[in-house]
Amino acid sequence: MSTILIIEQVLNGLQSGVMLFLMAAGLTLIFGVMGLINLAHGSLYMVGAFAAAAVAGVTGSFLLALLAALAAAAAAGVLVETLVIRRLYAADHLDQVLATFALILIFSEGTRLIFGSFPLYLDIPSWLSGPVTLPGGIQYPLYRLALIGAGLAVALALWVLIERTRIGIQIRAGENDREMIAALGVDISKLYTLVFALGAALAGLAGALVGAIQSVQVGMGEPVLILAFVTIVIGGIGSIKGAFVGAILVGLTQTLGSVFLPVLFRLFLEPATAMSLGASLANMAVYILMSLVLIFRPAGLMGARA
Amino acid sequence: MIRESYLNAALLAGLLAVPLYALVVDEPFTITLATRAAILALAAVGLNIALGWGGLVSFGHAAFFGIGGYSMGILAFHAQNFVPLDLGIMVFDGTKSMPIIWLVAVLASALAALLIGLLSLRTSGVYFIMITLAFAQMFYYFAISWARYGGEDGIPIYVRNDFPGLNTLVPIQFFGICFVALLLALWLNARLVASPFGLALNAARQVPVRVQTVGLDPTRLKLVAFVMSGAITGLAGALFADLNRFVSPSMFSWHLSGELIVLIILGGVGRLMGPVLGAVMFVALEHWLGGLTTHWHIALGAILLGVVLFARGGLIGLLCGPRGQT
Amino acid sequence: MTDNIIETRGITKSFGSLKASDDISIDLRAGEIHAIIGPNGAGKSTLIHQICGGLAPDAGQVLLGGQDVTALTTAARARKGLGRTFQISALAMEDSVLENVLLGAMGASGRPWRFWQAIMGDRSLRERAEAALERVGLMDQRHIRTSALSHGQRRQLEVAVALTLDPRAFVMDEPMAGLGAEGSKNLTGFLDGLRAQAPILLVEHDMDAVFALADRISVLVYGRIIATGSVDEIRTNADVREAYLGEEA
Amino acid sequence: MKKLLLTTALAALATGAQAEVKVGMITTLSGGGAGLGLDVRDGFLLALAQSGRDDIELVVEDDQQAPDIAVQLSDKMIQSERVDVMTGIIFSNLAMAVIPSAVNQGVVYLSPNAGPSQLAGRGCHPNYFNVAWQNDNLHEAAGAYANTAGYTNSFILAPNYPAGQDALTGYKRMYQGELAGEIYTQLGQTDYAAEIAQIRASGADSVFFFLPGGMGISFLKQYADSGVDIPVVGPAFSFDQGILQAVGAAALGVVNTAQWSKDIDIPVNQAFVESFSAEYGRLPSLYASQGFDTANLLISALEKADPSDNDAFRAALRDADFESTRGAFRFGNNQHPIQTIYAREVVQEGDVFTNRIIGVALEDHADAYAAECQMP
Repeated sequence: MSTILIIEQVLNGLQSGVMLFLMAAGLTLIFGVMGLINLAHGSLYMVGAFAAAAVAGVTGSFLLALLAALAAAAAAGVLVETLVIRRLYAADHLDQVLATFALILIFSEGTRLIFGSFPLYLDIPSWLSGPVTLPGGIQYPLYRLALIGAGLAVALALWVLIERTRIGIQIRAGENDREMIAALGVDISKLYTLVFALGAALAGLAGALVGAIQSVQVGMGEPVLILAFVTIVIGGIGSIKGAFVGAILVGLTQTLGSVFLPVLFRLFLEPATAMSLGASLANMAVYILMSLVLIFRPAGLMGARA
Repeated sequence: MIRESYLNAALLAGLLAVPLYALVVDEPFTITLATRAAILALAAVGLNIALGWGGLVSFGHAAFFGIGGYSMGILAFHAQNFVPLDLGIMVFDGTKSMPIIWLVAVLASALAALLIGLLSLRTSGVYFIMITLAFAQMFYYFAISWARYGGEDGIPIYVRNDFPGLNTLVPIQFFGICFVALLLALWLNARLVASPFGLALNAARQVPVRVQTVGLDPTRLKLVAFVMSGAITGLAGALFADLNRFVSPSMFSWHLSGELIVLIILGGVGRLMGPVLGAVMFVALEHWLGGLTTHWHIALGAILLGVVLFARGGLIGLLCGPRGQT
Repeated sequence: MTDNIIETRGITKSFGSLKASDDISIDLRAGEIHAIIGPNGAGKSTLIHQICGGLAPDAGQVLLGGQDVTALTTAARARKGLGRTFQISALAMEDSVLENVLLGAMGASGRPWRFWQAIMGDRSLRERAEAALERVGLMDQRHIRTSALSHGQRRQLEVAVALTLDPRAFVMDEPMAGLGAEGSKNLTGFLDGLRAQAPILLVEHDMDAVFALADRISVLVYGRIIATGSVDEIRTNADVREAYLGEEA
Repeated sequence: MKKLLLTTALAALATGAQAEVKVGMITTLSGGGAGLGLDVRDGFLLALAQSGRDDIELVVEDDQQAPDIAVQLSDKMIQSERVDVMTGIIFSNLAMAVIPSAVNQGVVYLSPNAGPSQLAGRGCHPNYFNVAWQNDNLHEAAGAYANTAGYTNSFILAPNYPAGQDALTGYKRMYQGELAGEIYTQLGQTDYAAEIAQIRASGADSVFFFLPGGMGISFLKQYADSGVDIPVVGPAFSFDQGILQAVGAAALGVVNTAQWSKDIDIPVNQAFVESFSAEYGRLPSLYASQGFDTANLLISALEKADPSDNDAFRAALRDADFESTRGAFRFGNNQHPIQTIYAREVVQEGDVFTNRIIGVALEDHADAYAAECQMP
């Protein structure tokens, strides 16, 4: 296995990691500030992808499609927050799990009702398509590089937002002490809606960005949702930094596990068994990673509260 | 407000009467539906011990349901195909006998619950929810790629397994088996709640620190509850597999874990008959709404939302008042 | 070797740069009430947590009846005879009053692993639980849901649960908190008689109660014990007046 | 759907005729695989409508692609609806959950899509007929095509589940060259960057993949964007009418194997394509053709015998005396098709992506398991 291939796989892991971060950041923010477990976060991802595909289909513009994804997901977020979610902040986790599970059912079936059962078309814009040659002679798709760039840019923007702005102060206050926000004279319910919309928009953006290289279909958010949960649990729930570290870890584990585990097993098993066993273990790798993290650090890598 | 004990009696009587009526009017499918409700109720009774009394929100009980199912699938697979099961230390022909299958299912899922519980109980809250989910996902992916037992395709069992003295292929007889299993589990549950252990467990859920200061270890209490819970859900898995004469990785899916939680909340958390009412409602809705429109998930979602937002404590809470009132 | 029921030796605990316990050595002797007072944030709760378990000191030891229990869990210390009450009631609110004391009785019996027998049918547990209720005067309320009790009754129930354990020593965290004048007076009288059964380590803000009850008082300020002595000694101690009463005034 | 049912029922009432044959269709109408089920159902309904018969009552149910729901529906069909014939299942794992038990209870099952190997070999059954293909067929054809195209170093990949393992086995059964690599991916995987990088590094001269549904869409989009230009071969599933529009230009030029194509130039097929497009406003897919053929096979048998006469009815089905949209069609001893499988190429017609036949991959091909079947 050549160095070039390994570098390329690391890039791939990084790319899926930063996209996962977009999902995980919203999820962890919503939990950190409002204490809410939002299973419907994957539905917002799906909403973003469908909005992007619909707008790209009409206008042909990828940028407009991304804007539409952000807007649609944020709007869906605001709608859901005001109608349902805000009644759940005081409820226990059990009620939150059930209510947002119900929202998944409604979102999925509703999307099917509107868009039908066939996958939609969303493609990479021509100005981002095709491979580029990186130093060292690595051929790598430009779009995936753009995804890495976009993901890191969003991470940076989030950091600035939270550490350097007035809203960020309020959000951090919300994570630590609810009474303090009230003392700061902040309208709590507005802040909560804003945070939820922000998380939703990030999920929608991820859905649109990833939708261009995947299949835009009903149910596309569920596998990502579970991975995003694994991510924030590994990172420590409520911590944006943890979400970032967790996302990169999960992305790398998944990508590198699926490539190298079969190779590893081939050293001491016959090829067919090695391939099958390696593939199964690669499927389980992130869950094993998460269990190990929790067994040794029950509040995640960067979790403050137990 | 209705007395909870009256409601409980009416529910059980109803669950028994519907299939008997169906038998009279020759509607065997209704019996099948009632059997399904009884088995799902049994699985949820198991989960309710951990969730309702132990306060352990397990989002991975599909693991035990699936282990129960695969216990049945693997044993019956070897028996029906006449391929001995080589365990390394001993060779076993497999079996088509339900009692043996149940024993294996209960022991295997209890063992799994012990291991998962030991590790998961180091965490709490959301972390516990997620780590149990992670363990169930591991089983799911393992089952999918376990080629020997059909992987994603699962294991079809051509003829339902045997129970001494009964013809299990007759729907009403198989319903009887499942109904009795449910009654036994409910009885066990009722005794458990009134026992010293039940009192301690119930307190461990509400105020773990108090339980510690009287010299008990809440984590150990919860672990024991988790093991019992897993064992009962495992038994339900074995029965479910026999109802369908089929086992597949979907028994391990996170949707199933979610559905079991839904059943309990729908009926009422920590109520003896909550899982039964929830399962009956769920199966009825699935059948009735599913017959009306293919988009019935929207309606189901709306109903669940309604329960969470407006009927805290589930249907039993709505009918009989909040939990713990005597 | 010692007749100290509870003893701490040089307990130290820091949270970041904050020293919550700074080399604390105190003891509780048979038959006495030893009160610990100090301003808010002085580290009283931190000290109690380390004595009862749940918080491990960075350095130092906790001894119970002369035996080092620093490494033991809360539950193990309880089994060794530590009876604790909480500042904020830690009761199973959904359960009845009787069930709460039964929990204590069962903990004392050390036999929770019975899954089949009804706890209400266990005569010896029930007698022990009802005796405790009788002593604190909650017998008539025994079938009421705990959440329906008044604040004062919950404090009484806290004490009753500790009584069921028949402990070698009580550790009470602000038992008077939130009680009215009448309630405080009643509880003061009750605790006064209790010291004959087992000594009490009492953390309390209510100075009237402290001065009425305590055989000895230790003053905790910024994680340090600045003085230990009889009521009169503490009243007249210059350091205490400056550091503690001065700040309060 | 309900409306159509109602009209058939009303028609039956109007002529005073009792519905004589009851057909139960369990298929996937919701979830990720719904497109396939819809096509099978619509193809089937079209054939029923064209036959003009009003004595066939069709009950359709959605299995949600969940095995336990499929089993429950099957119990309902048999116990409550008391159907004579069942059909409709799309996915092999659901087929294995339902079919063995249904045929053992005396119901005739006509499979419009799934053909698991267990039911083709030792597990064959006189009540079970497959009107589509045995699962390995299209993969075998892809292997055969790779030989004719002169490929000698293939990179092959499929999801890590039984159908995926069968796919690779099927390809290797016919393919005679070397393997540059062999990978099992995760079921439901959406990102194939890692696999594509391995393909790029492998030095292969061709890529064979079996990734049904959304997995194929994702793979093809990412493959086209990666700049790897090694030719791709696959079974028709990832290039069918239903999903080609979602793949877009990324699929252009890819060769895939199928027993049917809309450009098979026989009158019955041209009429089918035309009437399907007119009725539903979309081009028919492979699945639609299979649904259509299944219904026509059923109707041809009903012309000859009544389902209550089980032996005669089954014999009539075995004759396969109907005009298939794919041309010549007959059953082997295991009641699976013996048929020609074509190589097709993805092309663009106007703004619609579709397939065009470029050659025959396997002529009159039977499956590899027929010999194990005990039926004569």
